[in-house]
Amino acid sequence: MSLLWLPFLPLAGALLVVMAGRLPNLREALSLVTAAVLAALTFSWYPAVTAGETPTVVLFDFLGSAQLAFSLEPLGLLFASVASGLWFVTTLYAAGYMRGNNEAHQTRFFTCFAIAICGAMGVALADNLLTLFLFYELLTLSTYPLVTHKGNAAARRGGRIYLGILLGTSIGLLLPAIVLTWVLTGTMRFEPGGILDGQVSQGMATLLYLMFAFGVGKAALMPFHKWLPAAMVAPTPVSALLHAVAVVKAGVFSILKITVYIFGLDFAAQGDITRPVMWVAAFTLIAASLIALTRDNLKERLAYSTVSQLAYITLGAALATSMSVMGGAMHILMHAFGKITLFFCAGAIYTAAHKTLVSELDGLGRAMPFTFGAFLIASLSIIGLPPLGGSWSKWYLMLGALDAEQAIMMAVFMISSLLNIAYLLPIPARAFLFKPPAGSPIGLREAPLASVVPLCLTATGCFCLFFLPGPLMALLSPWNDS
Amino acid sequence: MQTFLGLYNFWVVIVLMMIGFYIVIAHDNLVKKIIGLNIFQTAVFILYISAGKIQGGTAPILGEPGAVYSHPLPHVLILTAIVVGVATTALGLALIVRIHEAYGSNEEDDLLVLDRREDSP
Amino acid sequence: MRQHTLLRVCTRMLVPLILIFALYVQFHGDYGPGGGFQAGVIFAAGIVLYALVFGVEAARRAVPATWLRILSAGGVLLFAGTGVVSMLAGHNFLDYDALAGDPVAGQHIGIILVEFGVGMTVTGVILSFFYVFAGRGRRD
Amino acid sequence: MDVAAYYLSWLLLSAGGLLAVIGGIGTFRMPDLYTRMHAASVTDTGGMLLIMAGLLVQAGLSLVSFKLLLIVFFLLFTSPVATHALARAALHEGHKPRLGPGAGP
Amino acid sequence: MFAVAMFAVLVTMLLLLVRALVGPSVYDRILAINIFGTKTVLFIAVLGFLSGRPEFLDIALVYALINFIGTVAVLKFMEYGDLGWESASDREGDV
Amino acid sequence: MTAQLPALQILLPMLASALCVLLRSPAGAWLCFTLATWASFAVSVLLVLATRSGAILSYEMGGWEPPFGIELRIDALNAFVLLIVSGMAAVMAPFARSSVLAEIEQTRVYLFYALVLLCLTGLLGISITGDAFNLFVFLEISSLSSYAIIAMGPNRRALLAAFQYLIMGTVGGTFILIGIGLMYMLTGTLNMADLAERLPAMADSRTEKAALGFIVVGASIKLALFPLHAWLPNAYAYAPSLVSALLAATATKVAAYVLIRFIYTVFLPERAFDGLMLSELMMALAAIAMIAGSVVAIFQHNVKLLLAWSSIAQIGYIVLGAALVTTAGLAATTLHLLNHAVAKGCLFLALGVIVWKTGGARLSDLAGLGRTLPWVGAAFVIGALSLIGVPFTGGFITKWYLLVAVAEQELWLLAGAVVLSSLLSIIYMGRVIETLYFRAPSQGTTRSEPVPVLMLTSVWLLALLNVAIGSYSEPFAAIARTAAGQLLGGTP
Amino acid sequence: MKYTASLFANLLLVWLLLSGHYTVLITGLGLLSCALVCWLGLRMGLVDAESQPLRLITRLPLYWLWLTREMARSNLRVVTRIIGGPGAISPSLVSVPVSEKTALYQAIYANSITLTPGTVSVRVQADTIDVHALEDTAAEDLEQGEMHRRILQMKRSSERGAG
Ligand code: NA
Ligand code: NA
Repeated sequence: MSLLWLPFLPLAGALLVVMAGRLPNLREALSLVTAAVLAALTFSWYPAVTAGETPTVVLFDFLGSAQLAFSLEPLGLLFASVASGLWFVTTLYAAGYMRGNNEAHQTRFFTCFAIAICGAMGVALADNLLTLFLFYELLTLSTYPLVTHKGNAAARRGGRIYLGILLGTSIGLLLPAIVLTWVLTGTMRFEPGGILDGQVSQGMATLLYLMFAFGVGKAALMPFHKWLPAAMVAPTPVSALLHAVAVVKAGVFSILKITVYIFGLDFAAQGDITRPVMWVAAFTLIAASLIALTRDNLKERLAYSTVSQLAYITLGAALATSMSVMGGAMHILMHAFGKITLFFCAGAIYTAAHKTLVSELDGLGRAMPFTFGAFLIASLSIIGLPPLGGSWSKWYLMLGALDAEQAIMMAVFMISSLLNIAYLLPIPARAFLFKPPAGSPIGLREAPLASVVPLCLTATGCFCLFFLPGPLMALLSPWNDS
Repeated sequence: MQTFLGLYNFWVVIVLMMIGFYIVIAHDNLVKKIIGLNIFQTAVFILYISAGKIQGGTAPILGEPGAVYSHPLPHVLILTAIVVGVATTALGLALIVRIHEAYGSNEEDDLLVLDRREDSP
Repeated sequence: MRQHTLLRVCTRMLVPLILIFALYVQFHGDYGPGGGFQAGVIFAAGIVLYALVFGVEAARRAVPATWLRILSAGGVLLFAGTGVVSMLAGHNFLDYDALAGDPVAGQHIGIILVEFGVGMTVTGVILSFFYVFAGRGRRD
Repeated sequence: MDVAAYYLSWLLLSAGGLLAVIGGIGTFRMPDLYTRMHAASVTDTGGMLLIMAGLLVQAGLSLVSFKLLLIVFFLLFTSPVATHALARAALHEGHKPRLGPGAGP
Repeated sequence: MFAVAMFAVLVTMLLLLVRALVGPSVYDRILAINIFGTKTVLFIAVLGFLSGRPEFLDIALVYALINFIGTVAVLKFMEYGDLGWESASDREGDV
Repeated sequence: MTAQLPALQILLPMLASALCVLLRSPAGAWLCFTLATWASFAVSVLLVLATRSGAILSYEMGGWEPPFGIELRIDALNAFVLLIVSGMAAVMAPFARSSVLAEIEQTRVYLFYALVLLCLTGLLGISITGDAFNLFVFLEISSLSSYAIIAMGPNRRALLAAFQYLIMGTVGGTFILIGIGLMYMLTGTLNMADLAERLPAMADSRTEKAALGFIVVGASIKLALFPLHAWLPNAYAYAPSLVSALLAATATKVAAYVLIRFIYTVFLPERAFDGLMLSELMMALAAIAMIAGSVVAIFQHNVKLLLAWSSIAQIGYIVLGAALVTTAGLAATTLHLLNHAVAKGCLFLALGVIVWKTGGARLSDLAGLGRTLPWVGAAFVIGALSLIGVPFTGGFITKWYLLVAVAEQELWLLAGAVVLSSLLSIIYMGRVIETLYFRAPSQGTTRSEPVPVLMLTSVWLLALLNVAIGSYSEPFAAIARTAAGQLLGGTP
Repeated sequence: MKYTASLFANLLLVWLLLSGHYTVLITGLGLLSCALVCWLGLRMGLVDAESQPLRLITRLPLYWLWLTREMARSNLRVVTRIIGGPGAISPSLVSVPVSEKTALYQAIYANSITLTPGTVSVRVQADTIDVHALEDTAAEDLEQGEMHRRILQMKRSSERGAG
């Protein structure tokens, strides 16, 4: 099978969804089948990539000598797997959620969702900066209708911030950074070892790195993080897409990829090239966690948690050691599973109990044991406690900090983990340990099966990831020094 | 004599252009603007005439049978430019007539006030 | 100005002379400066004089506005059509050599046709403009 | 003959030029519109005719002289009409002439 | 020879131009411009002879024509405010 | 017949214009317009194919001396501009059918089409001629007819807008005429290739500079380069929809072509940019135009005005590339001629449909139309994305080339201006799109009939063209590079 | 028909005198042009006794001769007044009676008055012409009716020729 199937299968899926728009069952079935096939196709590349191959396809010359081209390397395969695998789960969940809440414009929803996956796959497989940028923007635009799905004033405002920040940073910083790279080096390809080494001065490299890091607005480095909480107005499956499946992951993945294949770890580690971004990431990490503590709205708290977790990955990239990069890459996967579970839970809570505030959840755990159980597992994974997947990535990140001799960053990771505990654990704790407030409706039950099954699946995933690091290590072996 | 003429023409051109341009800019009355425009264009015709003078070249009217149609170049240029100018003036006046019908005024200030009044309610 | 005896008498005598002069200029374009454009202006001027003295309505009766439309468009067609004919004959646009076996005669016919086209158009356009202008004050 | 024609046309042209200039001056010497018309008409009749006659003598009997005659004919035909129309319009609009002997400024 | 006549005509034209600028009434200006026009006709004719190009006579004739029509048009416009007006039988009994 | 293509390019619309007047029926005139524009598009395609590899076609009109004896001279740049002009007209022809009937008085429809065709004749003539004076004549033909068709706009403001345009346009045209006259005084020729050969030999470089100055100012007025832009917004905003779209897509492009042609082909860049700070001045004005135009656009309530102001900003991009005096810059400018034409054309046409439907182009008239007219709304969004410069639209392609060209010269401030202008365009286009989709429809009277398929065809052709160019721009980019090479290589 | 033929002949004469190129093509075009103008003239109602005064034309030269003499005299008179200054003039407005009511002859009379410097016809009415004169003497000359008499004479003789 050609590599081209990966980015363009979702597009075909989108087309099928549009055509089946009148028949909801068929529409969702098509969505699911496409997602399943895509995931299977993606996994099928695992052996080749693990064996060290880099399959490449050139579509055509896009801008003069710059090409629209795809290639599959380990980081890309990891991200592609996350996106395609979770697309399936999210589609399953969305089918239940959208019907359960009688949402309008369901066809549009599934169509845009599929296009967004196309964007994510394109980002994952991009062979050069230009291709990455093209699909990055496609991802932005296709998710805008999802963010503004409800169409009311709040959705409009959220959409405005979403589009404003993401387009603004990408056109204002990312594109100029790409142009600059092209002008300075004459290439835009992602090459092992990077392309900038020896071509640019350290000062220019520092500037470029800053431009890339902030230009990738999807990575939500402060102060360009506002779009993420603003996008909370969207339906829960969309939040899952944004926070776990595609959008933010595309952002941090881009930073990782740029660090590894444009700057090259050796070059990036020289001098102070990544230092400013490191500090910004560290600040974001702590600040977002602190803000999350103060938020009572469940989804908002989760959003700030995401900002903070993304900063882990960015920080991993900025540390520019093999360990930290591996940790960052793993965290893409681990956080994806954790966060998607949390959002599914939030959605399930909303569907079943119509609760959105943390303070309203007292005692709900008894009525919804599966949901809150999953919530607890996912929280622990994100905090980084064994025996859950999240512990691996945090471990490697800390090793990376140690490798880079950045003791302060080490401390930052630790403090942040404590803060994670402080804003995440109280939620399941209140649900299970506190008494329900007087006068609360009796007979509350779990959300419909279509909602509960996916969240159980992903929570199980968090668990399994801890015990199955082998394949992951094999995939990331280029950075596996230990 | 020729350089003198040339110089003279040059200054006349400059002065006429200034006057014309001033009228176009300074006057609110649309008709006066058109008049200013005409003066402005006349300056150019004079420039072209002096161009012809400097070149001194007026081609013969009746050439060899093979090249029957040969013009003294600058004259044709001036004529064409004048035609363009007349056409512009005619169109401008036609517009003024229609503006007067639609607004009841030829003063640009009045027209802008009327437009703004239309916007405000 | 119908009651303007002098103008009326003078105009009645002048107009045919002006028109024939216009046609003279039209068809002698290749022997002197002038040709279609001047001829068109003069021809139109003759009719404008008539309209000034006897009224635009009278002029419209004698030379209806429809004619002007046909005149101006037909002129362009004649002008461009002559060029197209020379193109069809394999020569460049407006290369009159194509119009007759003998190049000189070809040029001659070509110039006459093209100048006539120009004259028609100029007359038509000027008169159309005059009709529009002159008719306006009274209509509304 | 040629010499005679030369001097004749010289004389005619000079006289015509003189009349034209005097007429032009007259438009400044005369006190009001109507009297200025009289002065102007000197340039339009005498001046014009003499200059054209001078040119006619130069041209001899040819196409050119016919065209000159055509111009003369045309001017003689139209200029009184234009002057009359002007005077008529002025009077009609209430432009009063100054009358009486020595009606100076 | 022609130069003298041309010079005289030019001087006359200049005088008329000044009169046209001075006015004082509109009719003075129209008068001056009309006569200026006929002098232009003379000027073109003489110029044609001077430069040995009698084809200028055609231009002179055209100019005379335009001058006349222009004067008539201006007067008509002054009198009636537009050019299309036809019958003044109710306004003035000329005949 | 291929040898006759250059002449046909101008003749077709000219003959069709005359035919329109003769036919007089609205349907006949439209048919005439459509066939003529399609045919002339076909001609320009053939011309592009003939010149894209760097060949230069020359066509001498038989037996005539200048200014009627014109040399038509076509290189890659000419052919490309011809393609843009005739292509835009051809694409818009289906749209014209209903739009014109709705906006123009029945009895004047034939006249309208005739004038539009005349305007096209002028624009094509400007682009194809190799004679400087002839260029002026065509310029005035197109200008005069565009004043007239703008004045035919439905609102009485069209009259004043057309008048103001007439005043400015005539001043601009006259400046160009002065410049041409000065060059003629110096060299005694009007043929642009000849001029290019003879001007360098002229000792009197002051007159040459004056000529250059007059032509640059004149062309900048016609181009509406800041600060000579005042005529443009109203002229585009109050014209009939078809005219707004057509002029926005073609007229400014042709004016830019005039500027480039004179600077690069006639005066030759190394002389033109020597001493007058012309390059720096143009860059500065372009940068101001990009930002000021966008900022003003943000505050407009009439969407046509908004688009017109955005045009002023986009003109900044075009001039910026031309001012860089590099192959990359010129190629970017050449490409932007196309991409802006396609994007603006799409936007104005989509807006034209909305005007047809609701009778107005104010923001409030657009409220909620994204839902009721989904196809129109989607096309508008595509056009807007292209204007912003989002990937897979033509706008991205030019933004890329322009940024690369600016970065190559290390003009970081200008790069900043380009980026800032893009960001501002997100704001003003975002406003419109939000209104289209998220505002409750106003209670105004709208037409009940469905939008005619022909109108939608035009709109979507342009929308798809935006995406097509954005996805695969290489053929056009290749032409643009050839054109830039010819301009800089000094091949006149 | 008579007048149309006359107009055609006149036009052709003018054409031939102007043309100077007597080829078949040009002369043929001339004939066509004359026909075209005649046709237009008919449409405009320009072809009748007034615009084609067939008999009068033969009598005109004699009158012009006299008129030329009058013009010369009056030119000199006005020139002396211009040189003499405004003090020497005495403008007056007089009504000159006209016994002839045909427009053509009224026009000839009024134009003749205007052509002689020193007098300008300012209004033509049914049976009078108002004249502005530079001097009393000019007005008196006019009132004596020499010019009027000659025009009448010309008319009568042309009518006799017709009858
Ligand atoms: Na960022
Ligand atoms: Na323009």
